[in-house]
Amino acid sequence: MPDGFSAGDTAFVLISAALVMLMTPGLAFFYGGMVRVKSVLNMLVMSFIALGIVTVLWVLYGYSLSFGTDAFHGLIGNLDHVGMRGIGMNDLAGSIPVTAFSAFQLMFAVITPALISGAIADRAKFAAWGLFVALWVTIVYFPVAHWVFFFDNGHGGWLGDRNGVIDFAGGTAVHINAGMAGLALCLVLGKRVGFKKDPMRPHSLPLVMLGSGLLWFGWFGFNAGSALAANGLAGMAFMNTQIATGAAMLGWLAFERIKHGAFTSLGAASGAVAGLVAITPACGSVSMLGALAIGLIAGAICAAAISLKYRLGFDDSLDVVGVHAVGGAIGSLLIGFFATGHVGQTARGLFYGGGAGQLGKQAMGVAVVAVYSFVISWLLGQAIQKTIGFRVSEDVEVAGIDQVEHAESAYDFSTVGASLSRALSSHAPTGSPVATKTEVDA
Amino acid sequence: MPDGFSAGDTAFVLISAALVMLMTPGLAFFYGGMVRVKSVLNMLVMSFIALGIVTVLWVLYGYSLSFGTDAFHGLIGNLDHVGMRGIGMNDLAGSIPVTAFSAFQLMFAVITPALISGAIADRAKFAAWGLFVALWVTIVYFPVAHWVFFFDNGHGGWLGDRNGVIDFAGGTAVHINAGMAGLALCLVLGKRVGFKKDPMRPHSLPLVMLGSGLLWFGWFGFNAGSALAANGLAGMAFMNTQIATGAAMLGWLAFERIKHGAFTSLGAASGAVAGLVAITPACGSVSMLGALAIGLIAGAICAAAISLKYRLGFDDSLDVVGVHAVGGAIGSLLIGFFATGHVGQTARGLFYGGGAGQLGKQAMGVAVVAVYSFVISWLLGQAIQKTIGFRVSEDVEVAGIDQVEHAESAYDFSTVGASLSRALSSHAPTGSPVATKTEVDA
Amino acid sequence: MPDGFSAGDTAFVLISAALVMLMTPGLAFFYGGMVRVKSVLNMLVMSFIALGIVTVLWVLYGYSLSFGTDAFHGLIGNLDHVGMRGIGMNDLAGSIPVTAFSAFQLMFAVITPALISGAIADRAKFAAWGLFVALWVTIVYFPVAHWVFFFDNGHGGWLGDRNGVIDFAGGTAVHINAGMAGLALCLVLGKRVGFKKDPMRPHSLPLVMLGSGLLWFGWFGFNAGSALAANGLAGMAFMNTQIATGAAMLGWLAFERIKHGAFTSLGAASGAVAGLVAITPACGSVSMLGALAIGLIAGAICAAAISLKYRLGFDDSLDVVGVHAVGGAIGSLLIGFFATGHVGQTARGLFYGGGAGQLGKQAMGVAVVAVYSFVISWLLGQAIQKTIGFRVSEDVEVAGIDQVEHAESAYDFSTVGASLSRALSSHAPTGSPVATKTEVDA
Amino acid sequence: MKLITAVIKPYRLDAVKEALQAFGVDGLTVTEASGYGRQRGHTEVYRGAEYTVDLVPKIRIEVLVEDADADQLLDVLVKAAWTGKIGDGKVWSVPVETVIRVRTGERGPDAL
Amino acid sequence: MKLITAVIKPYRLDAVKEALQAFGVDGLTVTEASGYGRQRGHTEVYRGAEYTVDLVPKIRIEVLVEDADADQLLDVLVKAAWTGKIGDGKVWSVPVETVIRVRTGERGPDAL
Amino acid sequence: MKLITAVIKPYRLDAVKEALQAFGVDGLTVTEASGYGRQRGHTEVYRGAEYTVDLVPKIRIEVLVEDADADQLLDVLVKAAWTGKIGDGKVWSVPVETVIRVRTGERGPDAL
Ligand SMILES: Nc1ncnc2c1ncn2[C@@H]1O[C@H](COP(=O)(O)OP(=O)(O)O)[C@@H](O)[C@H]1O
Ligand SMILES: Nc1ncnc2c1ncn2[C@@H]1O[C@H](COP(=O)(O)OP(=O)(O)O)[C@@H](O)[C@H]1O
Ligand SMILES: Nc1ncnc2c1ncn2[C@@H]1O[C@H](COP(=O)(O)OP(=O)(O)O)[C@@H](O)[C@H]1O
Repeated sequence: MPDGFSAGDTAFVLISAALVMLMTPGLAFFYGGMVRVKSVLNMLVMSFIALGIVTVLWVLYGYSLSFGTDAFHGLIGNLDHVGMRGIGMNDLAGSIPVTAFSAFQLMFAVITPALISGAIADRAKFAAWGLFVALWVTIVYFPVAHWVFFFDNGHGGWLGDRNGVIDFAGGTAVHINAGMAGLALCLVLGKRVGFKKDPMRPHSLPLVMLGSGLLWFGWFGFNAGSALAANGLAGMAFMNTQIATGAAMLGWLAFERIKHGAFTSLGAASGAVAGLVAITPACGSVSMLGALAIGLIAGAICAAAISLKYRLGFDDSLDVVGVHAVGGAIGSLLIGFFATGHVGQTARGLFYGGGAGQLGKQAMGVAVVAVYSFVISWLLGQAIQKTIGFRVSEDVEVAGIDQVEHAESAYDFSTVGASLSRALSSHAPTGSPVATKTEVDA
Repeated sequence: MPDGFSAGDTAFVLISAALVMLMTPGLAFFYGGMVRVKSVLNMLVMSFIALGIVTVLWVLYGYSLSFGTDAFHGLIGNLDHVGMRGIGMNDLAGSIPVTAFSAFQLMFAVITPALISGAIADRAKFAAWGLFVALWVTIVYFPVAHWVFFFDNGHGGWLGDRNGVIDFAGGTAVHINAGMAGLALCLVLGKRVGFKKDPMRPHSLPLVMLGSGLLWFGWFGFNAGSALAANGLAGMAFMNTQIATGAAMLGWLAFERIKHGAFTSLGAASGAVAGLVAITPACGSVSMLGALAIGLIAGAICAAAISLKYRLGFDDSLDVVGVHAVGGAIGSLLIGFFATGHVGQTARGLFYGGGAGQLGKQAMGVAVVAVYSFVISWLLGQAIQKTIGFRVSEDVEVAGIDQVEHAESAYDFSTVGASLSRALSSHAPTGSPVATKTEVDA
Repeated sequence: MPDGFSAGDTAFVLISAALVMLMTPGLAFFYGGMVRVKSVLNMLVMSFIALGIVTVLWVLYGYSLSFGTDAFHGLIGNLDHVGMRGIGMNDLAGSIPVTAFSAFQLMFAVITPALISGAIADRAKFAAWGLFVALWVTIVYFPVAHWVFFFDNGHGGWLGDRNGVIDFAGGTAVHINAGMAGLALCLVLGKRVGFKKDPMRPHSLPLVMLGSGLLWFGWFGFNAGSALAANGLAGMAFMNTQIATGAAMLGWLAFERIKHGAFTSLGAASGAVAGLVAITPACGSVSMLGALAIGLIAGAICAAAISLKYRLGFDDSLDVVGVHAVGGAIGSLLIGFFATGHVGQTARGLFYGGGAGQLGKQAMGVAVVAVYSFVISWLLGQAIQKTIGFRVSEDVEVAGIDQVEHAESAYDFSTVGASLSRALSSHAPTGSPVATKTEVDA
Repeated sequence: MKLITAVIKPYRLDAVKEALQAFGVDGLTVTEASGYGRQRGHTEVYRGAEYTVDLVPKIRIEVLVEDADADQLLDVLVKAAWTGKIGDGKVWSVPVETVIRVRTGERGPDAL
Repeated sequence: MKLITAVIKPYRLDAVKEALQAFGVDGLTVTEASGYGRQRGHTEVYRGAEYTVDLVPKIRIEVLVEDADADQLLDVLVKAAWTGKIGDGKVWSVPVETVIRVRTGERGPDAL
Repeated sequence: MKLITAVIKPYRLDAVKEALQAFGVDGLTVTEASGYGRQRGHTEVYRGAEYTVDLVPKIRIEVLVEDADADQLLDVLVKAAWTGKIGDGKVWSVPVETVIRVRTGERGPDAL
């Protein structure tokens, strides 16, 4: 391997990439457990399909748009690496192979659109969702990743490299971005049938906990891996991630206990995710006590934020806005207060004698990404809705989207299962489709 | 990074820390699958909450008490690192950043109290449990970790560093410690309603298997990671872990087959965990054939040990004593027989010509931790029971602790779910609590 | 550590070994979700038991047979390392400890027989299965691993080292091997009661998705870890794995949509696995666009291949043949077209100006392993069937194998569970077995 | 007394419960059921094969009432369960000889 | 009209459905049930203790029929459910006063 | 013959089974049900909103008996199911015309 290469760093980043990959299934279970039993599979596949679509687009042009040499004042990368052209097996990015860097960054591009899906649970046509994912990563994620994550000594992305907005691991590019897109889409698609009337209880809270456990685990790759090296900064980001997450769980549970009189498992899971989100941008610039404060604040505020949807009347079904947009903004802004100047960056926040300068930059970063994501996502959503249609019919929604869009049901626990349905004798050998249903069950 | 730093070791320890973190959710599923459907969430959250509480206490003072410079003859660390004071991003512990070491050790402190929870499934007030966790890690875990894990050239912890008790990855500090605390608590809280009469079958054995799979996976971080470097010792610990675990699964299944005539999936899962527990103290000092022997022995003995509770009449609900206390003791004592002197340590066991010396030390380690943990845990349990109350009422237990303590139910598989309950129209916008139930369901 | 040692590589391979270990539980869930509720546990334990049996045999003689110095013209290793004799803690294999290499390879030996189990779901006696696993790894897997994976400068295995068959991570040794053994066994055992008549729907598609998520995650260890170093080749293998998997998911879903009019979650999960299988042999020799092509091709062809069993009338219950044998063959043969000569190997495929030479070698490798595995597996299966019996009785199959072979049921979701069965008062203290059932439930 | 049994579409349960309450009947027993009738089920696809699931989820309600209330209650029930689409279900009534409230041992109309 | 209730072995449901259809009865309502009788359950082992699960899974079928068809239908049903092994179950019939089809409001035989 | 149906608290099932066995009745059919009545359900919290779950889990038991045994059996059943707390449930009986044991084709009392 060429000079400057580090096997230790490479091992760390490759394993981190695998951890981040696992977050997408983790997210699928986190979301999938929260929906009703009739739309579990749809929720799961909305995340899994991002692993397919975004991976292919990344190879074709996504990597190049995000991390190709800057083509236009920090707005977008050039097309030099289309089809991964010009990337040799042993070429380096810092101390690691470009392939490893590219794999790590790909996993971020995969999970970001998957995060959006929670806002429109139970009611999106699957083909329309696939199209949205493809368009959205192209027009929104790849450019924004360039703005925030592409560093080239001041010739890189305009937010991060040129204007000093700190986002260590994706508070803006990933979480605010996905959260605002979720808001836009749930406005485009409208409320679920029965919103505010039916309870729509999670069909499996253990599945939610599994999802949150896998997310927490994978997030160490997301945050510590963003150091792109196995060093002290990675260690600090790791500790900060753990601390903020634990604290946010406590913050959310405390809020709930005070407001509703009970600690819920969904609160524990959601609090953890809120903490993970909030520390994401900040884990490379704050102290461990700073991480503790950020976690507590994010847990309590996100717990409060999720009831906004009832008050304002938008059906952000699984609280993508309340957790990801709000949590991402909290974390990004609190850097302006808690950055010590001694961790990964030299910029200091208000509480460490740095004045309001960094806070201003952070606010700009938050605002730019939020507005850009919301506007483009809303336009994309409308365009799809007006053309091929984005929302399923009410009949389908009531009967269950799994049955109609995926021709499956999630579970069959009946010990008498074999008998409760009947196979057509003509089924597979000929492949001739059976007469389609005359009416949707309801 | 300073001299002596190794990126490879850092990568290994950080990823190992992530693996150990995953063990706590893994444990939650292992335990959660074993309880009845009415207390699944309680069981899960009892583990998850440890991730919150212990993480926060670790940052505040736990790390300092456990790994601060010895303050009192090997009994406890000093307060120099309260609030993680004085820990710079690039400071080293051996060849890795202190932050990485601290993250790794934190995960041990998290899972240890979580292990206890299985002994008192279905019947502990959640707030009381949280309080117990906070007190227990402070008075029991942090000191014991200092005794066993803090090395400082003979000025460290009194059991490990000063008296040569071998505990590579936590057979005493983690497993015997948790197991004896479990025994104490289940004596304090008393038996479940219906103990020895109702079957109390596991509500989901696949969830149990998932838990054991994640535990097995994470345990490689636990044991191999305890080498604190990616070297031959780590490789040996890794192999020994795998071997003992596989062998213990076979040992347990063989016992079951002989005694009950069937191989059970719960036996496979439990046998694996018993092997993991037993090899934990020993994986750094025995040969691969030694590990095989330890696994087989531990599997069979733990399989036999779990029926003790019926004979002696204590309701250690999920067999924390039979698996963790017994398994930890087996592994710790067998070092006295199987230590080769050629792996991580030079001390030899009885079978390798080392005489009974090491066995004596091991027996002392086991006894000291067992007695200390049992006595203090019993006192803590009593104190909580006498003040805020530790056990829920019989009505709550019969109706199900999830419903009452967490205001949730784990699953809602009904395709008709939306209709089987009714949302109050006044629910979220105002946040006004609905009239509380007039009577608990039973 | 000795010269040539790399902590970074060691960290990478050890963690990769842990990832590969997790694939076996992952596979258990993938398969377990697909069977009916009455045979879930049997399916899970068929995989888990491989972790027990193969691990023990590996230590006793498996490692030596597979990776001991060649004993007979590339056919088998010698017995120098029986009982892991002669393997010191700090001995190296390349840049990593032999223990780490051995742990990594062990995990391959574990998952290969587990893969077979899907072909004979719901109908194999558990003890017979255990016996089969022990015999099969001894007579089939250990030798084939030697042929394919043991390199010793031309004195190693006859397929890989001596004849240049490329198999980076196990397309032949693992997947074709297991797939053909699955075919043989399902012929020996015969069809399930109700095959082609009852739907036999998956009892839990979320469990299938969980399995596929864990498999995908673990497979990064399988493929990238096969570089045995954290370097550019590992990075390339990692990216290729992700790309082919994502593309295969899309290929499978597209096929399904065209043929059946719906995208299924089972298709997404199966497509991902097909892609993982196909890229396994090829990930060290093709470009990223090559990986894209291999994935798309494998996804679509495997989706078509699984209906062969209905046409030809063999009951390969969970499609081990259609996914593993077919997918493994596709990947192995496509190396003959797509090998660039610039990645891990210098051999070029047809599309890169290398002529048909490599394709011929690949075809030989595929054929040799397929025939050997099929023949020996069939003979082993027959021998077991004729002696202790391999298949359960029809009564047992209808009642459910979990109940009879494992004396358990997978789930008990009834809120009234405690009452739906009755514990005998005499149960544990005496250990006296209750009167056994007079008739199996049906 | 009569035992009135209704097999209805699951999402009408709320409406039925409310209607019965308005009518003055406060107790009922519910079981999950599956129905087979003119309403067809749906098609599922598993591993390259298609299946028809012909049983449709239904809710089965039992209400015990006094003879005098039975007819009116039938009307109330049918009205609340009605959607007008195929598969709305059936309601039937059967004469009951004895009804006992377990808690108090009351018999007959008092037990309702 | 009559309400015929049958408690049968789960895997006979298909046969029963087909037999009823052949007989001309197209609707039925199914619930999952557990039965306790001469057929014994099975033994389960959990953590070193054995338990008997004495309730056996059954399928409970309800069919409403006209009086004239009742006897013949009983025969058809019993024949289709029969395996000859212990635990085959019971079939019974009860007189019904009113039957209403919710969708149309039809009453009596027309509602079937 | 009579069909006796009881809706009881789940955890009384064991006691009921034992009482019936002592009384000499060896068969019964059980379904899981939910009840709505004076006994209130409970409150659940999901994502910042509270819901009442007003249906309470119940066990529904059916026993076929000879006319002569019916009254006594009602008493036995009520006694075994009794806890004295609200929600103990209802027991009712309905006349049955025919009972057939599927396995043997026996009819009437012999079929029980
Ligand atoms: N003869 C019958 N006996 C018992 N239940 C019936 C009968 N016919 C229909 N049902 C029940 O009524 C439900 C609705 O019947 P269906 O024929 O689908 O629609 P509709 O009543 O609107 O004509 C069925 O799903 C089934 O549960
Ligand atoms: N007295 C009864 N009342 C109600 N259901 C009964 C009665 N006896 C038996 N059953 C039902 O019939 C099923 C079969 O009865 P069982 O005695 O096991 O076999 P068989 O009917 O072949 O003699 C039982 O599982 C139960 O559901
Ligand atoms: N009118 C009714 N018809 C059918 N079932 C009823 C009726 N009233 C009550 N039940 C059943 O009886 C159960 C107990 O009734 P409830 O009013 O809660 O208590 P109690 O019987 O002690 O007064 C209910 O959960 C329900 O299942």
